[in-house]
Amino acid sequence: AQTPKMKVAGVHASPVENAWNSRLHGAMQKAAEDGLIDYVFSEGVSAGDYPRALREYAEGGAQLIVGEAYAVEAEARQVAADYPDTAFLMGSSGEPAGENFGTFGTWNHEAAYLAGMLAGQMTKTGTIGSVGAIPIPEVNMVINAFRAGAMEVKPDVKHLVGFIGTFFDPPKAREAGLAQIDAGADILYGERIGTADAAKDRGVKAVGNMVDYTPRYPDTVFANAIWNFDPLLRLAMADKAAGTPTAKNYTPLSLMKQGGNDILFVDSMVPAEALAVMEAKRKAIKDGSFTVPIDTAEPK
Amino acid sequence: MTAVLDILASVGLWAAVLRIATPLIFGTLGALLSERAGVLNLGIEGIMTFGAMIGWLTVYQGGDLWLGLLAAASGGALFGLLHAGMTVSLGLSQHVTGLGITLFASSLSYYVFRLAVPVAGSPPTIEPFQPIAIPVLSAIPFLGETLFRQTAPTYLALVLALLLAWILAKTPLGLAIRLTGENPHAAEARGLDPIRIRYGAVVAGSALMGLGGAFLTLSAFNSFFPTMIQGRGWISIALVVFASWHPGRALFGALLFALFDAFQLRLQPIAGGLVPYQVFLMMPYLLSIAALVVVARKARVPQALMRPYLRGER
Amino acid sequence: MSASSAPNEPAGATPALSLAGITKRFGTFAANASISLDLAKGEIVALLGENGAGKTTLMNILFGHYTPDEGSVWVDGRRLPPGRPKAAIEAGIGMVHQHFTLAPNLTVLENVAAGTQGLLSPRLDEARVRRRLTDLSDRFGLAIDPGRRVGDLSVGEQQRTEILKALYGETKILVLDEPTAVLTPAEAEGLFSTLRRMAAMGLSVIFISHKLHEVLSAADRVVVLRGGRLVGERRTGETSREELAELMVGRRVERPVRARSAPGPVVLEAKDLTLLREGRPLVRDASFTLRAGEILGLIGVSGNGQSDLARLLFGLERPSAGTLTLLGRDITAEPPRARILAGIGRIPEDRNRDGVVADMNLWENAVLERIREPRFSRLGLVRRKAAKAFARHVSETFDVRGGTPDTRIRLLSGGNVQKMILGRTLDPAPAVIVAAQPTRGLDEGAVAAVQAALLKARAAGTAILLISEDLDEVLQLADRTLAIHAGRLSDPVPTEGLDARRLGLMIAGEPANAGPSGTVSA
Amino acid sequence: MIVERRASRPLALVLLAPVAAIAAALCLSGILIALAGAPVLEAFGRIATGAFGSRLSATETLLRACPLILTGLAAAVAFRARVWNIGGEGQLYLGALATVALGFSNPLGLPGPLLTVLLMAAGALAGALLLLGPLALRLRFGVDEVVTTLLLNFVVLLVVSLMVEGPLKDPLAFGWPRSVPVLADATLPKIVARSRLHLGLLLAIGAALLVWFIQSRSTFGLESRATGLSPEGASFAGVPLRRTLLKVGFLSGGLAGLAGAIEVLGNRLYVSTDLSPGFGYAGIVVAMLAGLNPLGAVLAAIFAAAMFVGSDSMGRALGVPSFIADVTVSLCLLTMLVALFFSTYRLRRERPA
Ligand SMILES: Nc1ncnc2c1ncn2[C@@H]1O[C@H](COP(=O)(O)OP(=O)(O)OP(=O)(O)O)[C@@H](O)[C@H]1O
Ligand SMILES: Nc1ncnc2c1ncn2[C@@H]1O[C@H](COP(=O)(O)OP(=O)(O)OP(=O)(O)O)[C@@H](O)[C@H]1O
Ligand SMILES: [Mg+2]
Ligand SMILES: [Mg+2]
Repeated sequence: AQTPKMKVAGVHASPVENAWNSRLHGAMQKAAEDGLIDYVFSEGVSAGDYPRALREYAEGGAQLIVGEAYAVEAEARQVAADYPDTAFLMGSSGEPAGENFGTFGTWNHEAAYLAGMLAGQMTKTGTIGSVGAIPIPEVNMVINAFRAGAMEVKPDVKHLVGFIGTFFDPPKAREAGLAQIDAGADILYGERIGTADAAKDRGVKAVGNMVDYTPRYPDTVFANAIWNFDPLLRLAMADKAAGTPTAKNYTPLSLMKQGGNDILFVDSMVPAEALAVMEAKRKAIKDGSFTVPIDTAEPK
Repeated sequence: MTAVLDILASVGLWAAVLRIATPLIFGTLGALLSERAGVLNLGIEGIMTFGAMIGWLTVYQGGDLWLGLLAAASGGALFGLLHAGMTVSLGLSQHVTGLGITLFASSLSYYVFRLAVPVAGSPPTIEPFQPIAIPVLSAIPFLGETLFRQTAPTYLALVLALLLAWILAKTPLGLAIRLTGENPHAAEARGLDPIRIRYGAVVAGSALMGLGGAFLTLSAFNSFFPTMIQGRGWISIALVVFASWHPGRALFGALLFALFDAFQLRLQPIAGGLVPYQVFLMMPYLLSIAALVVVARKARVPQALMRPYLRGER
Repeated sequence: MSASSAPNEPAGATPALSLAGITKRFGTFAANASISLDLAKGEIVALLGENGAGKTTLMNILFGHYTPDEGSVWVDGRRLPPGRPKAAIEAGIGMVHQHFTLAPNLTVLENVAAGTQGLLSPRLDEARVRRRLTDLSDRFGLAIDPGRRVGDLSVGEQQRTEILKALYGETKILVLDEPTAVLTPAEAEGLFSTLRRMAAMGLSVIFISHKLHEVLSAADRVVVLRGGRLVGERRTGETSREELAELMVGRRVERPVRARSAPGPVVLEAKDLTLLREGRPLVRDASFTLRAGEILGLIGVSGNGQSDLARLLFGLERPSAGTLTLLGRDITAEPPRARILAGIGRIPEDRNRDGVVADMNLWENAVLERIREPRFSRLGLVRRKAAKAFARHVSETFDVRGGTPDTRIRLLSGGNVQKMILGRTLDPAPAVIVAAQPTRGLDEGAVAAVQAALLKARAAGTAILLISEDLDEVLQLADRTLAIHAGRLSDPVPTEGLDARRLGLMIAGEPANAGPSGTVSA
Repeated sequence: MIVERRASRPLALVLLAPVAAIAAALCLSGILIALAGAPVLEAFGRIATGAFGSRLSATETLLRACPLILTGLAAAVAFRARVWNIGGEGQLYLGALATVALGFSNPLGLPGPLLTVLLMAAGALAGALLLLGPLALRLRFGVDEVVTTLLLNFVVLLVVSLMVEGPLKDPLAFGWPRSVPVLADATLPKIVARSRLHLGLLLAIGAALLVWFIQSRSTFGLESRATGLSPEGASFAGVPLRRTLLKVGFLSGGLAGLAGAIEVLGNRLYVSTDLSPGFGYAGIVVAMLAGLNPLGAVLAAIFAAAMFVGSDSMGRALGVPSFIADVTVSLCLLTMLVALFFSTYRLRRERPA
C-alpha cells in the first residue's frame, strides 16, 4: 500500500520568481512530482501577513511548512509553538526553537569561492565586481567568499561591491553592474538577478548565483554558484516522517559535501588551466581538507 | 575628487542616465499631458505596472516587440478611460480615484501575469529591444556613444518629449489643452469641448504611462515581475511639478533624476557610502516640494487642476 | 423695430436670430418657460429682468452652453444643433459672458486664438490672429496688446478682450451679458456708442442690463423676462421707465418708506481706511461716521471698492492703514467674531457664498458666527437645544419658510436664506448693521420684508450702512448717501432732494453738489 | 449626457448604493476567479469563512482592521475639512519610527503602562507634525497638499530605511534591515488568547467614538465641517480658517501616526520598511467607503480587512493567485465611489431637441 503523501506548504515572502524562493519552490515542486508530497504555497506574503499564512496552513493540516523567518523571527517561533504538530523549516539567521522549529541558512559560499577562483584567473583588467541586494549575512557571506576565492589565485585583484538596496529590482542590479563595468570590472558576480544583463550588454562575463543562469545568458554566464534546497527538504521530510524532532539547524545540508551547493560552469568558456586549479580546490572542499571561511561582515 | 570627475566624464554614466530616465520621461510626459488638461492622474504607478505586464506578455506570447509597446499603450489608455470616466464625466475626486486605479491596475497586473505564466524557477524572458547605433551620429566621440546607442523606445521617448513640447506650445490642439486646464468654461466658450479634451489628454497620457512601464520589461530588462515599477510613477508625478508643467523641463528633470541615480550607483563602489544612498533617493522628492513652493507663488499650476468640470453646472 | 437705427426690412424677412419656444428646467424649476424671440439684422435688443429671471440661462441656450428641454434656436433661417457652442460660433454668434471666461495665465492672443483654428493643424497661425486683432481694434476702437497676460489686465481691458473674442469670428450676432456691470456710466456710454456703430454695419446685438436708462438709450427694442417667462416686448421709443419697472417685477412697486427721525450719537467711525492688495489700492483713505438711528447709503459701480470696504468692516480683511472705532472702542484689528460681540451685525453681499454654508443645516447656519458664545456652547461642546431653539425663533420672527431647523440651507430659496441671515443678525439688535446688497436678487415680497426690517432696526436706534447698487432703494431708505469711485468715498449728502440722475453723477466720481441742480450740501 | 444633483436622496437609494457596489465588485472579481479555474460560489464562501469562519480568521481580520480604522479616521477627518491628506502612509511610518526611537530603552525607568501611553502620544505627535508641514505650505504659499503629502510618503520611507540600516539598526537582526524592538514592558497586551489581536483594536474603536463625538458635538467639529463645506462661508462666520485647518491637520496626522505607534506596540514591535502594506493609502479607501463618517470608518475598515484576509485565505485554499485579495479590495473602492456618486447625482440624457 502507498503511504499517504505528506502535506507540505510553502510560504514565500517574495514572488516565486525570486531566485532564492525559486530554489525552495522548485525543490518542493519536484518532491510533489515524485509523488512524495502534496504541495501548496502562497507568494508575495508581506511580513504583516506572514504569521497568518503560517497559521492558516498549520490549521489546514500541513505537516511541514517551509518558508523564511528573516523578517518575522519572533512571530514565526510563536506560531510554531502554537502548532506543535506541524514541522517548520524556515530560512533564518537565528537558532532552531522548541520542538518543531527548524532553521537553515543559505550556504553556497563554497561554490561562490570556487567561482571567485575562476574569475580571478580569467579577469584581464584585474578588476571584478559583485552586485548584492542589501548587506545581510547571507549576502555578505557569498560575496566575501567570491572575493576570497579570487584573491587566492590573484592576490592583487580589485573587487568592487555594489548594493541595490532591495531584494528584487533587476533593472537596478543591471545599472549597478554597468557602473562596475565602467569602473573597470570585466567579470561580475551577480548575487542578484539583473547583474548578468549588464555583462551581456557590454560583452563581459558574469557569474550567476543560486540558480543556473547560463541558459538565460549563454555566452555571458560561465559559472554559477548553485544552491540546492533538495537535501534540506528531503532530510526535513524524513525527520518529520520518522517522528524525529525537527527543531534543528539544517544548514550543514547546504554544504558542498552534502550536495547542498556546487559550482556549475560552462567548459568551453573557461580556460583549462584555470579549471584545473579550481577543480583541485573543489575536491579539497568535498573531502574536507579545505574549509571555505565564513565571513558575514559587510564587504567594502 | 578625481574619482567623481572620472565618473562624470565616463560614457557609461551618461548612457545610463538616458536609460534610467526613459521610463520616467514617458511617465512624466503622460502625467504632464493629463495635468495640463486639468486632471491629476495618480493611477500612474498602477498604469505603468500594467503596461509593463501587458507589453511583456504580448511579446512572450509571440508578439512583436512593437506590438508589445502597442499593447502597453492600449492597456494604459484603457485605464485612462476608466480614470477619465470617473473623474471627467462624473467629477469624482481625482486623487482618490487615481489611488484606487493604482491599487487596481497593479494587483490586476500581478494576477493576470500569474494566471498567464505558469510559475517558473526564474522569471521567463523575452528577447528585448537591442541598442541601435544610429549611423554616423553614433560615431561622434562621447555624444555618439551615449546619445546614439540606445534602444528604440529611448529614442521614442526623446522624440515624444519634443513632440509634446511642440504640441503644447505651438499648435491649436496644445492651446486647447492648456486652456482647458486653466479654465474649462473658457474653453467651452470658444467652442471647444473640455470634456472631450480632458478625455483625450487623460487617455493619451495614460497610454504614455503604459509605454513607460513597458520600457522596463521590453528594453531595460526582459522579464516582468511584481513591484517592478518601484515608485517610478510617483517620481514622475513629482517631476511634473518640478518641471512646472513644461515638457522640456520635464525631460531635463527626468535626466537630472536619472543622473542622481546613475551617479549614486557608480559612487557606491568607490565611496562606499559616505552619504547613505537614501539621501540621494530623497532628492527628487524634496526638490519637487521645493519647486512647488516656488511655482505656487508664480501661479504656474494649471488653474483648473483637480477641478471637475460638469457641463451645465455653474 | 425702431426706425432710428435699424434698417428697414421687408415684412416677413428671415430674422437674423430666432429663439422658438425655449424651455429650460433645472430639476423641477423652470428657468425659462416657452420663450420666443426674434432679432433682426442690425437691431439692438435689450433683455431686461430681475436677478434670476432667466436672462443668462436664455443666452446660454442661445450660445449652446445649455441644451434646452424644449424649443430651438435659428440663425438666418437655419436651425442650430442644441448644446453646441461650436455650432453657434460657426453660425456667427459671439458672446460676452456675465462672468468672464478667460484664462488668466494665458496671453490675450492665446485666449482669443483658442478654438479658432483646426485642432489638427500642425501649427497655430499667430500672425493670422494678430492681423485679425489689429483689424478689429481699428474698426471698433478696441486696442489691446495681444502679448499681455490676461491676469495682468484691468477689468476694463479684460472686458475688451472678451469683446474681441466674441467678435473674432465672422460674427453677425453679438450677445453681451451685463456688459456694463463693471463699467462707470461714462465707460458704459462709450461701449454703447461702439455697439451702435457695429449695428450700423449690420451686426445684431442682444445685451442684458438691469439699468433702465441704459436700456432706453441704447436699445431699439426691450424684451422683459420675469420668472422665466417673456412678459413684455416694447420699442424703446414707446415705453417708459415706469412701465418697464412694472413689467419687470410684475406689479406696482410699493415699498416701505422711511419716517423722519433724528439721528443719535456717532456709533461707528471709519478714519482713513486703506486697503492694498498686491500693491494696488482697493480702498483709499475712506472716512465716514455712522449715527445711531440712521441709514447711510453707499452707492457705486461694482468693482469700485464697495465690496472691499464691506470686507474691511466685516473684519474679513485688515486695513493697510486707518482705524475703525465702534462706540469709542478701536476695533480695527478685531476679527469677525469679536466685532459681532462688540455689536456689528453683518449682511454679506453674496449670501450663498459668504452668508451661509449651503450644505449645513438651518440651525447650524443660524449660530455658526456666534458658536463660541456661551449662549450656544459650553466647554467646547455645542448646546444643540439652545441652538435649535434660536433657529426656530429666528424662523418664526422673520417668517423664514421652507424648512425646519434641521433642513439643509441649500434647499431654501434665496429670499428665505436672506431672511434667516437678517434674523440671526437682528437677534438681539446690534448697534450697527453693515448690509451689503441686502435685497439683490430677491422677489418683491422678500425685498419689502428685508427693507421693513432694516427700517425697524433704524427706528430702534441701530445705525445702518446700506451698500447697494439699486439707486431707488438708496433713495428710499437712506438718510444720507455717499458714493465710492475708484476706492475713494465722496462726501455724504442728505438723500432728501436727490434723484437718480444725481446719484449717477456721484457714482461716476463727480461731486454731487457740482451738478446744475446742486443745492444740497453735506 | 449631463450630471445633475438629485433633488432628494431617497433612503432606499442611500442604503442600496453600497450594497450594489459590493455586489458589482464581487461580480467582477468573480470573473477573475473563474478565469483561474476556481469555483466562484465556493470562492465567495471561502472569502466569508476566511474572514470570519474561525477564531484565527476573525482575530486576524480585526488585527488588520486596527491600523485601517485609524488611517481611515485620519483620512475622514481631513477630507471632511477638505484637507487632502494623502500622506497617511508616511505619517504612519513616522509615528512608528518615533515610537521605536523613544521606546527601545527606558532611561527614566517609567512604569510600563505610562511608557505605552507616552509612546503612543509620541507616535501621534510625529504623525501630526509631518502633516503640519504640507499644511503650512498650503496656508503660506498656496501649495496644494495632495502632491506634497504624497511625496513625503516616499521621503519618510527612505528616512525609515536610513534609520533601520543606520542608527536604529537591530544588531541582533543579523544584518536584516529593521529596527531594534520596543521594550517588552511597553507593548500592548493581547486581548484574545493564542491570537495576535491586541488592545490596539479597542483603542482604535475608542478613537473612532471620540472623533465622532468631536465632529458631531463640539464647536471645533462644527467649525471644521463648515470650513470643509465652504471656506468662504466659514470665514465670514468668523471661523479662524488657518487655525481650524491646522487643528484638523494635527488631528488627522496624529491619528495616522497613532496607527503606526499602535502597529508597533501591539503587533510588530519593531519598524522596518515593510511595516505597512499600504495602510495609509487603504485608509483613504476606508474613509471613502465610510462616507467620511467616523463610526462608519470602523465598519469600513473591518470590511476592507475582511475582504483582504478572506480573499487571501480563499486564494490559498483554492489555488487562486493571492493577488486576488488586492484586486477585490480595489474593485470595491472603485465601485463604491461610483455608487456614492449615483446616490447624490444622476445622469440625465440631454433631450435632442
Ligand atoms: N446650472 C444651473 N443649475 C441650477 N440652477 C440654475 C443654473 N443656472 C441658472 N440656474 C437658476 O436659474 C435661474 C435663472 O438664472 P439666470 O442666471 O438665468 O438669471 P439671470 O436672469 O441671468 O440673473 P442675474 O441678473 O442675476 O444674472 C436662477 O434661479 C438660477 O439659480
Ligand atoms: N439631533 C440630535 N441627535 C441626537 N441627540 C441629540 C440631538 N440633539 C440633542 N441631542 C441629545 O439631547 C440631549 C440634550 O441636548 P443638548 O445637549 O443639546 O442640550 P442643551 O440645550 O445643550 O442643554 P444644556 O443647556 O444643558 O447644555 C443630549 O444628550 C444630546 O446629545
Ligand atoms: Mg445673469
Ligand atoms: Mg448641552
